Amino acid sequence: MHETTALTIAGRIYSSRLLVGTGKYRDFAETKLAIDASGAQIITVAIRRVNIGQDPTQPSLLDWLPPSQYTLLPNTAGCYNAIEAVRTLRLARELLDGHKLVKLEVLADDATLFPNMPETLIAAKTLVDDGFDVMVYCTDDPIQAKTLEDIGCVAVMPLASLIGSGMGILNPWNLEIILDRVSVPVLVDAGIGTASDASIAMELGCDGVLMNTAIAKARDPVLMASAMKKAVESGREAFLAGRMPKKIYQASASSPREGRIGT
Amino acid sequence: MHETTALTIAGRIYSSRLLVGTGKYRDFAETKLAIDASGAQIITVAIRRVNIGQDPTQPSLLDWLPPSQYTLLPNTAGCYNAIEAVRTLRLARELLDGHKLVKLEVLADDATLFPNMPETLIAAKTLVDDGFDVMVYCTDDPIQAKTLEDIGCVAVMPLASLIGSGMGILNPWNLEIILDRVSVPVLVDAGIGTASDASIAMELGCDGVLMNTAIAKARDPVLMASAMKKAVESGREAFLAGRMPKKIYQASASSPREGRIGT
Amino acid sequence: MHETTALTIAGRIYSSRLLVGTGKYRDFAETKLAIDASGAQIITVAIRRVNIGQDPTQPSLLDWLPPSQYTLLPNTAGCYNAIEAVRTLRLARELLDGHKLVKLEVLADDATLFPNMPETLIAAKTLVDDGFDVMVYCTDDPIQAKTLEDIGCVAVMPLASLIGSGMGILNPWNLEIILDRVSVPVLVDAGIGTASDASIAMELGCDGVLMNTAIAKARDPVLMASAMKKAVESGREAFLAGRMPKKIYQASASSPREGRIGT
Amino acid sequence: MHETTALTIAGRIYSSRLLVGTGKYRDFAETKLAIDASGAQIITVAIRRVNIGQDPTQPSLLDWLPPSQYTLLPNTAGCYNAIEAVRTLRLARELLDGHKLVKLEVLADDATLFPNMPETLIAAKTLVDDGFDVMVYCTDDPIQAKTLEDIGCVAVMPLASLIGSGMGILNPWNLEIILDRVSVPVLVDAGIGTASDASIAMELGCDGVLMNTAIAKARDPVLMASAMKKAVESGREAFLAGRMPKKIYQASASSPREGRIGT
Amino acid sequence: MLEFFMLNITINGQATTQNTGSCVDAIIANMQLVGKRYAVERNGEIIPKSRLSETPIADGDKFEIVIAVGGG
Amino acid sequence: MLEFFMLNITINGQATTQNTGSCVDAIIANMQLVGKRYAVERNGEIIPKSRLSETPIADGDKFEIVIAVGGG
Amino acid sequence: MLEFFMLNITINGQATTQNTGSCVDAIIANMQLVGKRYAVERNGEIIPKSRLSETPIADGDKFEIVIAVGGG
Amino acid sequence: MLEFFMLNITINGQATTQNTGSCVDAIIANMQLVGKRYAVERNGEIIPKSRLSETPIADGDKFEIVIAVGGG
Repeated sequence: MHETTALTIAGRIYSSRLLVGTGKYRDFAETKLAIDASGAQIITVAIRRVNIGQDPTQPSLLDWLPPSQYTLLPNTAGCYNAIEAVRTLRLARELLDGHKLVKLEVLADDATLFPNMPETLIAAKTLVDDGFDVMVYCTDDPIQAKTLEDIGCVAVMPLASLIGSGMGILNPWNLEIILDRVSVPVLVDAGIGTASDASIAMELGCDGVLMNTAIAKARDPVLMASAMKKAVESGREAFLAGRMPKKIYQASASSPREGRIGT
Repeated sequence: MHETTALTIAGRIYSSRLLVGTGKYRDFAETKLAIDASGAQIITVAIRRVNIGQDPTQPSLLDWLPPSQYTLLPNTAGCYNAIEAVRTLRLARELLDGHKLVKLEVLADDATLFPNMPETLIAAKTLVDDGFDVMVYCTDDPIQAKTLEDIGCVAVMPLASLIGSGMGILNPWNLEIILDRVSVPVLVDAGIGTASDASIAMELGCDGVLMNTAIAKARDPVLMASAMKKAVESGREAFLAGRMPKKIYQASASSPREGRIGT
Repeated sequence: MHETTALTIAGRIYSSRLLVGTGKYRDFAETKLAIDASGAQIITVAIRRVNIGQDPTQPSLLDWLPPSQYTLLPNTAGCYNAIEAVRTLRLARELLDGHKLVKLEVLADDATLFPNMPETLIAAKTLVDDGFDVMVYCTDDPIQAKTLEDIGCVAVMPLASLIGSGMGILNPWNLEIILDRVSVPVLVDAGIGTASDASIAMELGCDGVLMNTAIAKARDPVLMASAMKKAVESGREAFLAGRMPKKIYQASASSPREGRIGT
Repeated sequence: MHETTALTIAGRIYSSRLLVGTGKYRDFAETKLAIDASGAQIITVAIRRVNIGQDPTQPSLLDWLPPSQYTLLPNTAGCYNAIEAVRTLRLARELLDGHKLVKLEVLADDATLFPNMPETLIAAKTLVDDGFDVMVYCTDDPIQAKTLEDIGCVAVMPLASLIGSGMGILNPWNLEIILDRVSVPVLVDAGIGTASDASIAMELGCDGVLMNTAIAKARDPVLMASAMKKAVESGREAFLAGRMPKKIYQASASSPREGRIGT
Repeated sequence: MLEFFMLNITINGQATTQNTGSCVDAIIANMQLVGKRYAVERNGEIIPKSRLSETPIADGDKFEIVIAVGGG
Repeated sequence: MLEFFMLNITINGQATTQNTGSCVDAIIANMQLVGKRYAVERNGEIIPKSRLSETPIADGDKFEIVIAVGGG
Repeated sequence: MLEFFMLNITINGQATTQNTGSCVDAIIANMQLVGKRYAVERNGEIIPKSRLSETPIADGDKFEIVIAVGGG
Repeated sequence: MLEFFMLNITINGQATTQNTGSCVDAIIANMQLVGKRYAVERNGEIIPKSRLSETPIADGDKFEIVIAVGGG
């Protein structure tokens, strides 16, 4: 599955393997520019209460990023238990006229934003039974990642490192076990800090990468978005091209050893 | 210097920051395809004795890669002392009608292909005095890299790891000191194994990357060449875009903490 | 808690912070020699069916390692669900005359021996309610480690890497969060490969280390046991002594800069 | 050579493989306590001008650490060329009544304290010809390390990382090549930050470790000195014991798979 | 006595009032969300947009009215 | 007709027989475990050592008899 | 007596002969390198291509004749 | 005219004077280094301790007088 070139999620094919968030930007204009530079087709959005008294004449996020042009992926960021998460995504489905593809994340606490796995398993089961196509943020525990696939999630999205930390991939070995065990797409979600982090995720064989802060909080978000687009493509191509084997202390000349001039 | 976007070597501007070797390919056709996929403008060639009795009607490397289309960079691969290296590059200059841009590498032994720094310093001085534009393969010793700049080399090219090892960048900290000390272009030469290795080199602020085995010995050299092209561009853009700071165990939510639905 | 010098588990104080297993040795004599060289006071044992027909006159493990001299820690290695694990430890308690201190490990599969966290949580609850002092093998998920403490486990024991892999500590950052969150002793269990792995675990602030294969499968198990004893002590002392800060590219001379001879 | 258990330098046998500096301590009393806790037999000292007007009745370093009890190793810290270094060590020899064992370090600049290798090679030759037993601080360049052995140095001492940086071993691969190439003792000098750094150096097969800042600038220098003593012994024993092989994603149970209770 | 004819409700956690007899679409109109993308939950149950105009507001109703915002 | 007076039981997964009327301690004696460290489970329930001699074996009983072995 | 009129030389490490009186360009012709990219060193000194036809071969000359090949 | 009878010398980079006719051991005595570990270099040449008392100081001499101090 992870060998195929096109990314297929819930039966729909995407040419871009980079998914991006829409938070933390200076304004909607920058958000739009960065997202377009990233080439992302799937973009995450959060669901929040209307602020009573906010100016309704102001354009909204979806005016800038219409569902007609992007696959919106409503998430449950900020939900700390299964019930909140399920309520939030049911509201998202109503808001997006029956849209089924969602990102489930049940967080454990504010300090780490680490996944709460027991609640995540409960919410995933409820949402799948309710007809959602669930992409799920989870730890890099290969066993529970497999359980989420068995529950019927359409993609598992282990964290590379803490949300917003930019620490990169802290445990590639667990990701490799997940890739070995899970058949649905595996996307690295959270923790990417710079372009090479995304390349490394793809070189491991991941099917895609989801990020927000690494782009939004770069000094130049639009340029970083372009860097991330190339990084994901580059890492994918390197994975498919099959890297040379590492040779530990066995150098081999790149030029022929014969025919050197005599002395 | 390392901040500018265009790569300038010996007064000439190059749009590609990826330099590639022409060794270890299946045949000249694959060499040509891979080099074109890499977008490289500067390609290294070795200088070797004509094999007496070889079929002179066969096309040669330069028939496939004419100096009119590529900047050829003759190297001294296989030379183990300053005298051999200087002789080899003088022959190269005659062969290429007075071409001045060369890659100096003086190797210490077959097993490591590690640079022989004392001989490298001697050869660099001789070649610079003789009017060559010298790009020099060296260790990641920041002090001797600076000495090579002071001698008049037009670029210093520290190894990331042993030639042909594909081990990637073993000591990024030394590279950072070199980048801090040296004003001429700093290119990582040798040791790149996969795309992310090249991205990381560029993210450190290197001005370019030179590789051969990582492309030629990939399962699919042409696809890997494309991956490397994107990796170098991606790493450069990420360097210029300015990555987000790493936050150790201080996660920050990508979605607003306010306005979550009540319970 | 992690700052105190003595290791206290379930109210009992241990001078050694190294716990060792008794599996994989050539014979009981080697087991005994290695354990004594390690200085371990707590040693794990497995519970297995008597082989009908085995020679009952042969000495058994407990003849070599009597409960009078060691704190035996029966484990549930080989159990793949909560029910098996609980049954096994109840048999262990009967076998050891009411001994309460046990090691719970519920494995997910043979290939990874990774913890099955949902089953582990169930078994932990059952055993704590049944009066056991439960030391629990778990993933490095800080949230579920905290849950295990809340359930009433007397120690949490996250894996450094897969059992028997010798890969060392793959994700020290998660361990640091666990150490920050959990008040009961945190011991690294599984994955230690050599002495420095154990030192690093202790330098992170872990309260102890549990290992088996790293000693039993070293070329010289008894010498490695001595190395591990010193490694754990060394790492603990370094943690308590407070290491110097890392200085990135700011060398400072170890000798006074004044008074050097003139030239 | 690196396999033998006793450390022999210039024909003299030392039971301790930890060498320590005497700089950066609060006072001579702390220096003495830390050095004795480290078990070091060889201790480095610097050579400096007498401060005219300093109180000659005050005890000096050598009153606290008499040559009768320690092997003093005069160094050339602060020397930036071969001439200064040679002069300094000749003065040291006179000061220590003909003492031949010295530590040569020729530094490149204040900011990095990186070795100046060309000057180091010159000074080493001069000192060996002059009858000194030269232990030499150098880069991790395996070729020049071998050259220093060929010149006649009695030990080569590559830096792990910058002096006083505490960054640990940045490039273990180069150290492994040095250990493979060089027959005289190889000691890691400079860059050790905590106990596990020293263990790792010894596990690589190094013959010893020299440090100063890691002990002197720990919060509790005397306790850290004890940690370092155990770390060096632990790492050496682990090296000699022969670590288990790393198994990537092939866990093997530490408990027998047979005889588990039935269900 | 005006409040006698008013319904006390909560919208997004804030107490407010509505005229008796009005339906949920009145709230949407007040908030000027007509034609925008939003979703409405009443007392924990979602009310489809198609039903807003036929769903009378009851005293004590708790509404959550949400939109999509930027998020990771 | 001997088997007529025998009880068919299972010990550690293996079928065997015991004389009618014997108690569990007889199994321990047969296995020469007297004086050693072991534990006995019958049909999923642990029988304390102190009760083995007063616990009659019933036809079809399933026993698990375990000892401690080397383990990590 | 033919060899009496021949010059013994070395090309790329291999001993060979040339007619007396011939110039270095003859070697290039024999090797069919005319029109190709090559360089010639005689006894350690490079001979510019422009001079090959005016440079007579001497007995015992050592030639290095090189081309560009694939290399890293 | 006193300085007429004095020698101008440099010790560890500092200018000072000594009486004519005195030997190097006088400097050691002045510095109260007698019995301590030190070494003396004059004009770049080491003077063995055994020779200090027989080595007269000359006008313009440059001395380096060193001891061992803490160092890494």
